[in-house]
Amino acid sequence: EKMTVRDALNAAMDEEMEKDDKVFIIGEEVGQYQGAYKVTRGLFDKYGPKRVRDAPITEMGFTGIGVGAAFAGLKPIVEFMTWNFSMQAIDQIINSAAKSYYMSSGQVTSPMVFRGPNGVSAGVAAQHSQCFASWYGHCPGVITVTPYDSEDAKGLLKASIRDPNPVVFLESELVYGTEYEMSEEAMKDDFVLPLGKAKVQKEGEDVTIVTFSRMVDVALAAAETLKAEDGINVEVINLRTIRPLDAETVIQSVKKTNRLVTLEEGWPQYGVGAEIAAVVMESDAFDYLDAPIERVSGADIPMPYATSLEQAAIPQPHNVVNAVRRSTFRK
Amino acid sequence: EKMTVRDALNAAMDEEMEKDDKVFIIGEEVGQYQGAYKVTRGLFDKYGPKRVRDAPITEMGFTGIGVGAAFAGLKPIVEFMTWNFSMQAIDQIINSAAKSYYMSSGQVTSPMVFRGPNGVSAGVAAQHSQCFASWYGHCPGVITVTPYDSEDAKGLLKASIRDPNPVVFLESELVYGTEYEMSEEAMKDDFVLPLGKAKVQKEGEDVTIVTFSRMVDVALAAAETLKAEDGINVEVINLRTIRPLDAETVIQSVKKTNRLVTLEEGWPQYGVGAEIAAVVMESDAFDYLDAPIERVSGADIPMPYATSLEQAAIPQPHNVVNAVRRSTFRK
Amino acid sequence: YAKKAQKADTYTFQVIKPHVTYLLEDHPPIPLEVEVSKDDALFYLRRLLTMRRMEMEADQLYKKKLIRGFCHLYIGQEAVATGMAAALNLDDHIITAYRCHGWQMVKGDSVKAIIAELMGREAGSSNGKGGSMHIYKPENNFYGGNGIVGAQVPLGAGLAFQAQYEGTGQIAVALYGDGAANQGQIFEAYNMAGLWKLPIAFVCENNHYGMGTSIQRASAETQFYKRGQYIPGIQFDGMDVIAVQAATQYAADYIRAGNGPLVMEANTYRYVGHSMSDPGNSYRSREEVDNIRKSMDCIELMKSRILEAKFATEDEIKSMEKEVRKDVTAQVKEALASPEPKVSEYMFQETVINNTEALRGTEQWHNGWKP
Amino acid sequence: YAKKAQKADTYTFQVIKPHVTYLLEDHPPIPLEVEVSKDDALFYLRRLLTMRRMEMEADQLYKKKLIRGFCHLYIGQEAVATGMAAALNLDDHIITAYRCHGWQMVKGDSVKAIIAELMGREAGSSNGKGGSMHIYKPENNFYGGNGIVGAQVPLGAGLAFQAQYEGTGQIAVALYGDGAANQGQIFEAYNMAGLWKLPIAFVCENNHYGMGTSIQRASAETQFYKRGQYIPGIQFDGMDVIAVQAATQYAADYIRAGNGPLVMEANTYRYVGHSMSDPGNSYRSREEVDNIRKSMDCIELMKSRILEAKFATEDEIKSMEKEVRKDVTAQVKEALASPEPKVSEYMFQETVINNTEALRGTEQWHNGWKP
Ligand SMILES: Cc1ncc(C[n+]2csc(CCOP(=O)(O)OP(=O)(O)O)c2C)c(N)n1
Ligand SMILES: Cc1ncc(C[n+]2csc(CCOP(=O)(O)OP(=O)(O)O)c2C)c(N)n1
Ligand SMILES: [Mg+2]
Ligand SMILES: [Mg+2]
Repeated sequence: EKMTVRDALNAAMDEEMEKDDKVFIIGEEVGQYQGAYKVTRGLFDKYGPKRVRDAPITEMGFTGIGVGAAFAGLKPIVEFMTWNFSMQAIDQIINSAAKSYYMSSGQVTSPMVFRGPNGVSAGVAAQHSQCFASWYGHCPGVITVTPYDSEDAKGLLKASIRDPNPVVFLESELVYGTEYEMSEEAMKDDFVLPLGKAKVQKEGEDVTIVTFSRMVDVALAAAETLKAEDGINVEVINLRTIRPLDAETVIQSVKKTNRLVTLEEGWPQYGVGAEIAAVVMESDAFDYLDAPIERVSGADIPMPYATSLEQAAIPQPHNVVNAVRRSTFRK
Repeated sequence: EKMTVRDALNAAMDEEMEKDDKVFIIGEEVGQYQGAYKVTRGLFDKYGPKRVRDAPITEMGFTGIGVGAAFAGLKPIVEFMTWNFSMQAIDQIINSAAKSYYMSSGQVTSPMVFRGPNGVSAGVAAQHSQCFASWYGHCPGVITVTPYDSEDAKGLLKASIRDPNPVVFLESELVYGTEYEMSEEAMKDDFVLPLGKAKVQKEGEDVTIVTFSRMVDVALAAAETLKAEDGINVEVINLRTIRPLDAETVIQSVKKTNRLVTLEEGWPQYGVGAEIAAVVMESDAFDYLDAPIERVSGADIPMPYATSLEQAAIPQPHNVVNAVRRSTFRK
Repeated sequence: YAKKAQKADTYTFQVIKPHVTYLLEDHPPIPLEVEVSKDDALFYLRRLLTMRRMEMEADQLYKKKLIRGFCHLYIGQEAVATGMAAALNLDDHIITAYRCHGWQMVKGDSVKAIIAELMGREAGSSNGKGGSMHIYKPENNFYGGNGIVGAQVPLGAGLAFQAQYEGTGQIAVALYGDGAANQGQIFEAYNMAGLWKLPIAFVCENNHYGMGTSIQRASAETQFYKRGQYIPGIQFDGMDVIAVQAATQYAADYIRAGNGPLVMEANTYRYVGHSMSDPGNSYRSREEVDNIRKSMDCIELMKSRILEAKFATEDEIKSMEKEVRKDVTAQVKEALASPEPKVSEYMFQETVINNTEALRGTEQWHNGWKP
Repeated sequence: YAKKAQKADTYTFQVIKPHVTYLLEDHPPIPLEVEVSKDDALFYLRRLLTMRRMEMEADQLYKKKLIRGFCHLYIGQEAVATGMAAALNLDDHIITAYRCHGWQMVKGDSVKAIIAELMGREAGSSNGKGGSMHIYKPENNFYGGNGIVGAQVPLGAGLAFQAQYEGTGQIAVALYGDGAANQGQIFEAYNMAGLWKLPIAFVCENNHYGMGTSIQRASAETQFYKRGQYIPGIQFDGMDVIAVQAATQYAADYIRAGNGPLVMEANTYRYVGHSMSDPGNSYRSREEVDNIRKSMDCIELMKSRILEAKFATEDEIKSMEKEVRKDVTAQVKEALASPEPKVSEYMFQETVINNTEALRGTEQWHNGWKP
């Protein structure tokens, strides 16, 4: 069966709200308007304004309200219209939600999810295209999740809502409308995926591509080309969770393929690919590497608006193909 | 001659304010109170409230005012009492200051400095100990500077104030009171250091330690032990600037020493050490490496208060010694 | 709408919906009679027509997929930018949010450059790098075009800070929406502006909705001109260029005289959706939109005023409309002729000034540098 | 100070400095006469004495370098926590900033645990992991102890949100300083609390300085009880337990009745520096501090009230003081006996719940894992 990512996210929230009265949604336009990107569609009609709360455009304030409600035992889902706006609220996410459990030595908890579209969208320019994966992944105390397809979206979001920790859940608007296969398992209302475990999205033996979120699509497209044109069999790892990072899966794969390409849509410096490279380099996989790693990432510039520049600033399958070929010395 | 880092920073601001009427300081307690950490001491008395402006405790607001004033041609120095509080203002730093030059295709500029103590202090716990080097270093559009000693403090701050770009200037409170040698050159009022160039703080041939800010002290202490006890001659690189990153200096050094240890006081995941590792691994220095890299960093936890835990959470010289020994196979 | 004829080439118009003030009891009232020259009146109409026409073209270009992403049209609100600009000096600082096309125009940019920017073309105000939300005219002190709700307001206070610091006599105008009006940083800016008597008008363009949320559902206090609390305020009819101009003239004089900040509220309305993807009819009724369009439209009002003052005949107005249409069409055509910015020329430019850094592209460094 | 004697074990005290209200014209006035039982009155005094004594000990321990970093003492302001707690239910939500030791006490924690936390000992309220600014008593709904100025206020609104959501009948109290009162997020919280009628008292502890900055230099409007603008407010004497209790009782009843939020301002003063490193005398005169100490001290006032009501003799008060001192000293001693938290036991605990992740220490993974 096929399902869009949007519907998968919607189903995850619906099922968890059905099951647990303590779960509520707060954010801008999540209710009467049915969500700026319609991810919460129908939930306001079903659960009413008490549980699907339209907030004024005050990110710092409503995020703080979410965290406070979580302190007191509710399980908020705080929607950012996009994660770009979380910069106004990031102090509440990091200083209030992420750190309180540790500072209180386990007494104060924030069982909640912060979610919304992250990173690249189409033609929305620099202030609306930032990827926050490495920022949030840098900070202990929050779990940072990056779903790729509909199964990921549903299984990881349900797991995140049930998780007793604050979870940063970074979606991609560009795949909200994309239909992906859902297993029978995934259609059930008890389907959850484990947080902190990467998925080998495609097995292969020649080179490992480590990526996450929408870039998994790009990796898979590149893999097809490489198979067809070069006979290279790529292994694609979908990280699913940025923190905790499933280094073990990455390392096992690199030991098998001896080559590593990282792929992300965010900025390169101090990005996710850097950590992947470092973790591999520290590990015993170091001795297995037959080529320097290659990082494919968003260009190191604020996102331009014009299509020509935007396309050049976002990793495309051919960039991955080039990187893999370099890594396998075919180019 | 010796000078404390505090006095060096103070002199840098004083000299630049003297020279250029457009330079002013805004922040909490920078004026009448002479600075929470006395870095602006005397400047209020000399330049008055117009140019040394005490702001209410409204980081987002006064940072925005600083950026707006810079748009209009002034050269603000925005002091954060500590960088931890910059989280309330980070949207203004990234979305307003860092991105406007690019979005406007070069029309709107923000010639300004954001500065204050960053990272670890003594016994101030999790909300007051965060290191922001990799967060700011991740973002194009801001230059991110991390001075170590008094010469760095003066030369890099003066360069930052003169620079036409927004500069994030990350100081360390723990060395404000430390006296470091100042060259005759550095005592002059035209002394500036180039942004974007790392400094080989100590030459050596056995292993490269890449670090920045106060951790240079820790690296140098470790180097002494290693020399004395193991005869290992360490090269210490003081990055000085986190973005742009002077990869070339690092790579040259690694090609010479064939071994790399990174050292930072911030969190490890998606940190500065990760980028260093990745950049080396991508470069031709990859073939020169004789051992896996070692990362020494702050522990991956919110900073605890108790001395016992705090000490264990901050890199100490013995951690560096251990890492170097592992890297050189002596342990 | 008009009162009495005077010299052939000026006319004294009457403001229809009186301004409302707050904490201004000790100051003279805002005049309800405004003398306007024929040239000015015709200029206002031409500008309103041009602005609307430009936005209608943008609407069409969006539907043809020549404009992408967000695109926030100013249709319905044109009197605010037109009237305020008429009372401000060209070098006064202005900053607004993403609903900025009209403001860019009153600060001197051409339809061609604005439309080209919306289409991501080289001839655009930002060479296509900023798009609809990020256009600027810094030589006339217009600082955008800002995409983050609320952020432009402290920035505006910073512009005022510069004017005060350098004693230039300029004032600053920071515009924001009714939805933005709840943002905490606006209150931070109010406070510092009040403390330091910054020369700034905080102007809320109250079009009654922030995306799909009505003011009643977003704001515990919907009288936005009072939200400065300790800062005096003025509410005015944002659908009437003459009222806008009068209120702004008063405000500019007040602020320039060193009295400190003002909070202003323009009562206005957007006819179209929030951005192009919003049909704009799920949270308000067709009738509501139609009623306002019919009874309060700024262009119709300005036309009838011009007729009343006998500054022009119906035919002359018609031919002005034709001219405007022709001019806008021509400029759009020129914009369409502009190419997309070349990657080699624009991509890695202007990240920082005097950049010597090798920047990474998606897979390699942009200038061939390799570590 | 007292008015008329009643039953032997209760007495009706008179509030000296009348409460000031804002937008409460339609509500009954706040009583100026407060009947208090002997037990309660003596309990208040004991609490004030204990709080002050504890803070004096902290001061000494800091000077002995047994407490590090920041340490914000509550000396001078004890009546606020004592009086408010007296009028609230133990399960009402409370949250404050870093000046939190007194609040932790009224929420049921011991001097031993608080002092141990300040010293970073295992017996501390947070096992030494939080320190002076991060102490909590969630079983009685006290959520700290927060180090970021202003952040606790939306958090408090979130606590109120939970009470309303689950219909528990609790109210929330969010405390902040006069310096914090300008933070934008407070106005965001006001707005949502007003819109949604959240059961919350926003309480500004106005001690007239935020670090070295007087309220006049930081706030364009220094009447903090009016800063909610559209939210009713109450200003009360924060140096008088009885006044605090009366105002709080009134507020709690008002809020519990479903009227929505209130903004409250406690007029108070800190005798000591902002934190231990601040001598506290560069931005205010010795006389100012001495005058307030002499004429308005909350402990002296409570003592004289107890004498007036004949609830105790001077000797009895003296012996109470001795008892308190002895008790506090004993608890400090116990705290001193507690070890620092062991790295092996505490260091990597409680980063996240059910952590299965291998966390990195400074040079290796904490649990021996190696990739
Ligand atoms: C901080 C932030 N939050 C949310 C958004 C998304 N957003 C863009 S415009 C808008 C509505 C703003 O309404 P209003 O201030 O009334 O201005 P109008 O669009 O009516 O001109 C929202 C929620 C944003 N850009 N920035
Ligand atoms: C966001 C933020 N900015 C600055 C600080 C540093 N700081 C700590 S307390 C304080 C003064 C606060 O004064 P006030 O709110 O009046 O509370 P009081 O200390 O008087 O109780 C400042 C500036 C901080 N902790 N958080
Ligand atoms: Mg609006
Ligand atoms: Mg105070």
